[in-house]
Amino acid sequence: MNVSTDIRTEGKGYFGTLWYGAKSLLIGLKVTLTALFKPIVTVQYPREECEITPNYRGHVELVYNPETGGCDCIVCGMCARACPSDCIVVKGEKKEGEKKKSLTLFSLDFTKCSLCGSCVETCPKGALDYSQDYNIAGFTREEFHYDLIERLKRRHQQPLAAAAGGN
Amino acid sequence: MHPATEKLVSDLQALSIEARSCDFAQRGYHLEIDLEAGQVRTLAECMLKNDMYLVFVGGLHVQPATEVIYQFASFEHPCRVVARAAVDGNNAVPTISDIFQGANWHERETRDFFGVIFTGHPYLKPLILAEEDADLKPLLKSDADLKESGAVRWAPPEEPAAEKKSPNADDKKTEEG
Amino acid sequence: MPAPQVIDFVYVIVVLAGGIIAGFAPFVISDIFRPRTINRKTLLTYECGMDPYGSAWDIRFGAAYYLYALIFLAFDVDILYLFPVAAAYDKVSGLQGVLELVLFIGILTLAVAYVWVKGVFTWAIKREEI
Amino acid sequence: MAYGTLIEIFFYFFIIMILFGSWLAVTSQILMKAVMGLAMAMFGVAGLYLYLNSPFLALMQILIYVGAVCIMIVFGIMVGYTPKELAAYAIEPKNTLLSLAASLLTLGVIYLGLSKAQWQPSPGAGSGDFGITNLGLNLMNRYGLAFELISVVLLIAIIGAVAITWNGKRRGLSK
Amino acid sequence: MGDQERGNLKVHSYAAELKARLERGEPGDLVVRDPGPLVKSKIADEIFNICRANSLWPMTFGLACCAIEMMSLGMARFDISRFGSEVFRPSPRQSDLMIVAGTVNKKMASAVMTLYDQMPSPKWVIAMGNCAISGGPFAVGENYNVVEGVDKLIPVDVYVPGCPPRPEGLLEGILKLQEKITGVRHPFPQRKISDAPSY
Amino acid sequence: MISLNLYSYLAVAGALLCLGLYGLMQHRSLIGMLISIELILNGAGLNFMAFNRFLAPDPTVGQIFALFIMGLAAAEAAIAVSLIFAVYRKYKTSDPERINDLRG
Amino acid sequence: METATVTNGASIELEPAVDIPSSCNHYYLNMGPQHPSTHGVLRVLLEMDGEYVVEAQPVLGYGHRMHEKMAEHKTWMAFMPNTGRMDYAAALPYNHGYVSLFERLCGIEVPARAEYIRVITSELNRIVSHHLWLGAFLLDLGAFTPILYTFDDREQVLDILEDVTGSRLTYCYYRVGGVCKDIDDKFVERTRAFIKRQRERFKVYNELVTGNIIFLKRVEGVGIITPEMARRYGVTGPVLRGSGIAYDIRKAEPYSVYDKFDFEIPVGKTGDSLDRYLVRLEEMEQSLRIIEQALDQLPEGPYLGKVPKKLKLPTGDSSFAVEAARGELTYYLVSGGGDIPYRLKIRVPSYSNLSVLPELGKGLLIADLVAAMGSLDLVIPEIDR
Amino acid sequence: MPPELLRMIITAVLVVAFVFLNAMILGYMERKVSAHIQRRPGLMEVGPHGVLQLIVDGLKLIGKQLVVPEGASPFLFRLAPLLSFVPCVLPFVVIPFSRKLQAVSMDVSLIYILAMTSINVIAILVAGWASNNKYSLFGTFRSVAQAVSYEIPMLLSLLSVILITSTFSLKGIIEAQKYYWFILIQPVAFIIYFISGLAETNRAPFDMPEAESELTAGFHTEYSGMGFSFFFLAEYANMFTVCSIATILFLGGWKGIPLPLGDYTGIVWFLLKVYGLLFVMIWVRWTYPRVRFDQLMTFCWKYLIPFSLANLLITAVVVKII
Ligand code: SF4
Ligand code: SF4
Ligand code: SF4
Repeated sequence: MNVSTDIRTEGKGYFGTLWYGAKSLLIGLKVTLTALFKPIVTVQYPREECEITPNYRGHVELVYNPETGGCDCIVCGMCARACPSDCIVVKGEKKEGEKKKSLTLFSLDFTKCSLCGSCVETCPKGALDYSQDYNIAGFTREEFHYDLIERLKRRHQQPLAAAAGGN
Repeated sequence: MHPATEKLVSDLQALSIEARSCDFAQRGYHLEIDLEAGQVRTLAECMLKNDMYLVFVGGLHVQPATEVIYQFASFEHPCRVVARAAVDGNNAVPTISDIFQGANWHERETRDFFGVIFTGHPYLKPLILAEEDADLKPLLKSDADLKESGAVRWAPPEEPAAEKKSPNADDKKTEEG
Repeated sequence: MPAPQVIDFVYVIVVLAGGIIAGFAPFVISDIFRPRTINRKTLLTYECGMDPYGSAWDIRFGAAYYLYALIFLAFDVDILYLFPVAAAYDKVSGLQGVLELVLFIGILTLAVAYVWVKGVFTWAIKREEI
Repeated sequence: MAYGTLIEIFFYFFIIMILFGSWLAVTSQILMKAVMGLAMAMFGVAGLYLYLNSPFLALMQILIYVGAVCIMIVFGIMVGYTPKELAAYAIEPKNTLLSLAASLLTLGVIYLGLSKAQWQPSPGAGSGDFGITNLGLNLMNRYGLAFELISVVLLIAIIGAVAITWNGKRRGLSK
Repeated sequence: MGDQERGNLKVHSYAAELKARLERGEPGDLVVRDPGPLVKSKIADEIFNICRANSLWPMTFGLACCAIEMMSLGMARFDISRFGSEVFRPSPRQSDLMIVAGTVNKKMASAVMTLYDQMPSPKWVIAMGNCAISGGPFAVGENYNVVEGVDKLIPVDVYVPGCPPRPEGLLEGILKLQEKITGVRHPFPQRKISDAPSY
Repeated sequence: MISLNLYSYLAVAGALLCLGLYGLMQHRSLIGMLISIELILNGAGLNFMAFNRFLAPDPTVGQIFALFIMGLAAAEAAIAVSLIFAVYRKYKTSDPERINDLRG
Repeated sequence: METATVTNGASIELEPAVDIPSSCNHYYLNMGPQHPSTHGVLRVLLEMDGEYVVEAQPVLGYGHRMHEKMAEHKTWMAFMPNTGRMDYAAALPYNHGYVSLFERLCGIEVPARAEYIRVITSELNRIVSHHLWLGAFLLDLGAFTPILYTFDDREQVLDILEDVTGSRLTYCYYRVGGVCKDIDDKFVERTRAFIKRQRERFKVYNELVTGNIIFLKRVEGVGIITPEMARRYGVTGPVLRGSGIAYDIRKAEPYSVYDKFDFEIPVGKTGDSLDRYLVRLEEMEQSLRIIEQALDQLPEGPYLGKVPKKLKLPTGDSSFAVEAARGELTYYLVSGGGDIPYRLKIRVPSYSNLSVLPELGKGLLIADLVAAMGSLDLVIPEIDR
Repeated sequence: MPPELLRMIITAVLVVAFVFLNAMILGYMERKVSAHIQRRPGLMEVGPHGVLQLIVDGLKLIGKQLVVPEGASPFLFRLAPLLSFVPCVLPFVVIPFSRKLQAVSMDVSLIYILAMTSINVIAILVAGWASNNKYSLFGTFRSVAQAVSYEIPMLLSLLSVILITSTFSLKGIIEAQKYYWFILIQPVAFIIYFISGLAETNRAPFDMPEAESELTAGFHTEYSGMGFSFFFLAEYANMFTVCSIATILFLGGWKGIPLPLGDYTGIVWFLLKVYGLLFVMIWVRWTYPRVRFDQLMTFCWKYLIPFSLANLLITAVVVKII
């Protein structure tokens, strides 16, 4: 399919070009003038929140499990191994009388993350998910070295405290 | 095989370059060529004559000698050619940048990454790397990682399934072109 | 006693003085309050983040620009002569005025025509030999 | 009268402008500054034209000299010189003295001439119509030929300048 | 002039300086000379700071993927111009804000430093995206070329993480910077969101 | 009222002429010479205008002369600069002395 | 004011960095790495003669991010994010080629639905990329408004894509054996709505840009790439098609399910910037057609096939070419067994498209050089890798 | 102090204030109009609907460091912004905002305005040369070649009006449009004048010297802080001057539907017309791509000048016949 159409100006002649040019310029002006009176398309961010799709990939976050009141992580370390940029450090210890290891440290260095999703996909327990934080900014880079357990706790202060009390 | 490809193979034959045809579904190219460093320019000229274009020039660090990989393809008919040329004793191959101008940058880049010298290249200065890093050669493998050139080739057709259980192993036939 | 138009221009000069003051005042205020940090390359001529090659004063631009200025110079002066004529145009006798003006503009047009034919206005998209 | 003094002050101002400007123009090593000096002197002269009852000429002076001739000269500088070359044009003292002497001599001669001459204002001088309309009428009627001639002169200037400068082949003309 | 002849054009760079800075891990002595303003006045400073915060002109300076999101911020959907910052100046001389949007590698580093130096003070830097903050996905063991964080080269005021951050993130960064300059955060009362914009 | 005195104008015109002469000898670049010539021409224009104002019965003559001087100055500048340009292109220098060397 | 060390205004003492003989009219000019029209970090060293470019020598590497090196140290999944970051304007075709390469090498079957999803999203991404190019190209030509219009349209697609992939730009959506998330009816619906809207927008583009005399005069006959030149440089994509060679990997070596669709390859005649512009506009229309057909034919089924947990690569090499937004993208992988590639060579389209520049730019006016460069649609970090 | 002197000083203050005010209004207008053309709100957050933005910008520029690069010519470098700004103030003295609102009425007002605006070219030359920056120098060359070329069709189109009115006094020209505006009998001259005006003020699509995509910021690449803002003030002042000449010559100046106190309130119509034209300038800028430099010159010499010469000739003949 050939795209070269008759729009080329070559060979239109002195007055032909003038006529064609003047016409095209006026048409252009018409386009912008109509746009001038159309409504704006801006989402004025700090004043209006835009809807972020639930599938948005923010930094990873531990998933809250309302049943246990904590997270499902079994400290298998799969996520940390799958991460291409080594952003995840997971540590756990085996407490007395428990079958599974319990999570003591889950730190995420978000400044290296590429949001690839490996960690979320490899987690056997589905303990990780993306957060919806789309508007973060800070004064130091350390602000983005997240302690995910802490964040989880803060998000669900009450239940976790209760769960801790029950133990 | 497309008639134009056949002509190319016979043209190459005439220049005593042997092209083996490969299974496209698995390898993604139709012809495979192994070269001496000295034959590179002959090949390139023949390719230009047969209306092929240069896809890329790249390096491959293997033992015993670094290989330079050329890929050619055609605009008109499905034909993709991969040619490998091991560098000579001086770590050099002749340039083809005067035949395919597009090779100019590819060769400079290969020099950057592997330190291969393209003799006759008009301006073999660092392209991608900074001038200070001219001797970095980042893509050279460490000794531990370095492999024999045979270890990165498709295994010969006689013993396909024996070595590795590749699902498509039975398709993998290489014919002598 | 100065002529009346001089008084008009005294206005102009007073406004000029006002303009100069208005021009200097922000600079002075700015001089007092602005920071004056010098980093290593702050004073380097900007050239897209690289160190410039040579001084811009060593460049000689091509004839093209210069030719435009040149044609303009003569042309401009020519047109300026028309100013008094235009101001008196309603007072000169009909045929003579038209004739003189047509002649004058005709000569002007000749200049444009000459330069046009010479090809000064035609820039090649691509210069073949450099 | 207050204006009278003000206007006198401006007169001095213009003269200083002329002198300083032309001094800058002739002594400055940096041609760009010399042109600035020239422009300044032109402004001063334009100011004096005002005092000579001709605002039109004053404005023409600015339009032609500042708006056209100075620009032309700047182009000439940019086209013809580099600072390195200008460095070679350092003024030699001998030369300076010589030119100084010559110009002082001229000044002396002029002074002598001025002091000798006795000019009598002709009756009605300075009282006629200095306006632009009168000028235009004269330009059309009495000096009609000169008016046409100057356009021919300028035409020749354009043609000559283009012929000297323009080298069509160098630009690879497409037509 | 052929390629060979160009060979003797020395490409000037901050090579040694860069190496030193990278080894130090922080910008260090950037300032050669800083006499300070003639008159130091707190009130004037405060007034100027309010003005500066509300008129941050960024430099057109995109490095990689994040630059596209930076562009998006200037476009109709997000519209940075509401804060008076849409004046992307092509020359560092006229800009107040350098948004390092993307990966800085060693070759680029000297240009980044030069451009920063050439901005007249007061000047600010936003490191946008993980690459600019810490090298991001490229801060890996075999890294031979990427500078792990632009704060090793020039002082950074605000960090906006993400790969790439959404434009809102960068907007938030600019608001944070305003907060840093003026010391207070301007409240933005939430408006009821209008229905999805009609096209 | 020195602004109403013919001699003050003549003196300025004379000064312009002298400075122009001085510059003409002083400057060793063609452009510099051109600048000086412009100064001299201006002095002449000023002279014409002054005489026109104070001596001539017809107020337009001097103005027209001054106008023509401007026109001639412009034409002269145009030609001079194009000569400089041509000289430069031919000899790659605009120094009048060096041009002599080259010719000789 | 801060005074410079040279105080009297003359730079007589200033020694230029390069000694250009004063008899030479030429001078050197850096265009980039920070320059509005080099789209990021390209630096072009120009040797100029007045307004004319004598020689334009691109200096690469200001965006070099070691992708090839990283590929040799990572498993396929760990390298996946990098593919999306090479060509950030159209990341999905890059993902596409990359996963297909492994599928080809290891002989992995991909469910039909996954292939369709890939085609739909890839084509959407191609449109996004062309939007971006169109805006940036016109910005280079000095028109500011079109880029806002195209970005407005772009945001529509980004919304659709973000909904399914989770990110706006650097997608990491495909997986070996399929895609990582299924599309739903909402996606189909929104995409259809977008197609309708986009078709209307073409009219606006044509009125505002294509017909505009200034635009036409700026691009007509500028930066002509002849077919012969295209072959010597290995130019690809819309740039190649603008020169009149109807070569499109989607037709020439149909991968995925592209052979099931009816679409055409637009080609130009003269190979100037205008042709490249028109080719890209038409390509957007063709992409819309592909998406329409794919949505109609979209089969049911799984979106991710059966894949071994750890991909074991056979020894040998394999090559996979896809048509990325800017042209032919070839991955060439050499494997020595194991799960980490021995060497991955990525042949990116802009690389060869840019390599024409020294020849293209010879003797051009600087404004034309900018126009020609804009019409090549360069993404510099892709070139530098 | 004599009352005349007081009047002079008041004039000076008013004129200078108006120049600053005009720059603010135009800057705001430009940013708002462009925003809405692009379907975004534009300035919003600094003051209600961002009205304070331009003040804030101005103050910020005052508080910004001024860098005089090494290798530049310090004196000329600092002179240029002033040289550009100061003459821009002067034309306002003679602009008749309404019948009675005119500071000075000369019979050569039009020439006076032309002379004052022609000084701007020198300022650009000095700025570009003094910066010792290649991009600046480049921008300067283009800008000057463009400004001088477009001055010719501008003068020619003005002359065709002068041939009709036979006066250079702006008041006289307005009074001459008693029954109809001159745009009706001189449409070609008006279009040519407007196009040349766009080019003279370096507005897009003729914004060669500031062609961002080619020359970064053109002749003011090296200017920071106040230096830069003076160029902008000058640009906006020049735009106003050009549009007010167009209004006076072609659109009947202060004339409009009579208002009470017509001798003074004519300013409403005058400003409406001027800002209407300025709106068109802004509108045009945000619609078109930039023309290439040589096309710009070619357009001037091959289209505008022949057309305006023809227009002038026809006018000359027709005026005599009628
Ligand atoms: S998303 Fe990817 S890069 Fe980020 S933490 Fe998870 S695995 Fe690591
Ligand atoms: S993969 Fe899942 S379960 Fe295992 S450590 Fe990570 S989060 Fe915990
Ligand atoms: S942070 Fe991510 S998106 Fe931004 S430049 Fe780096 S890789 Fe690209």
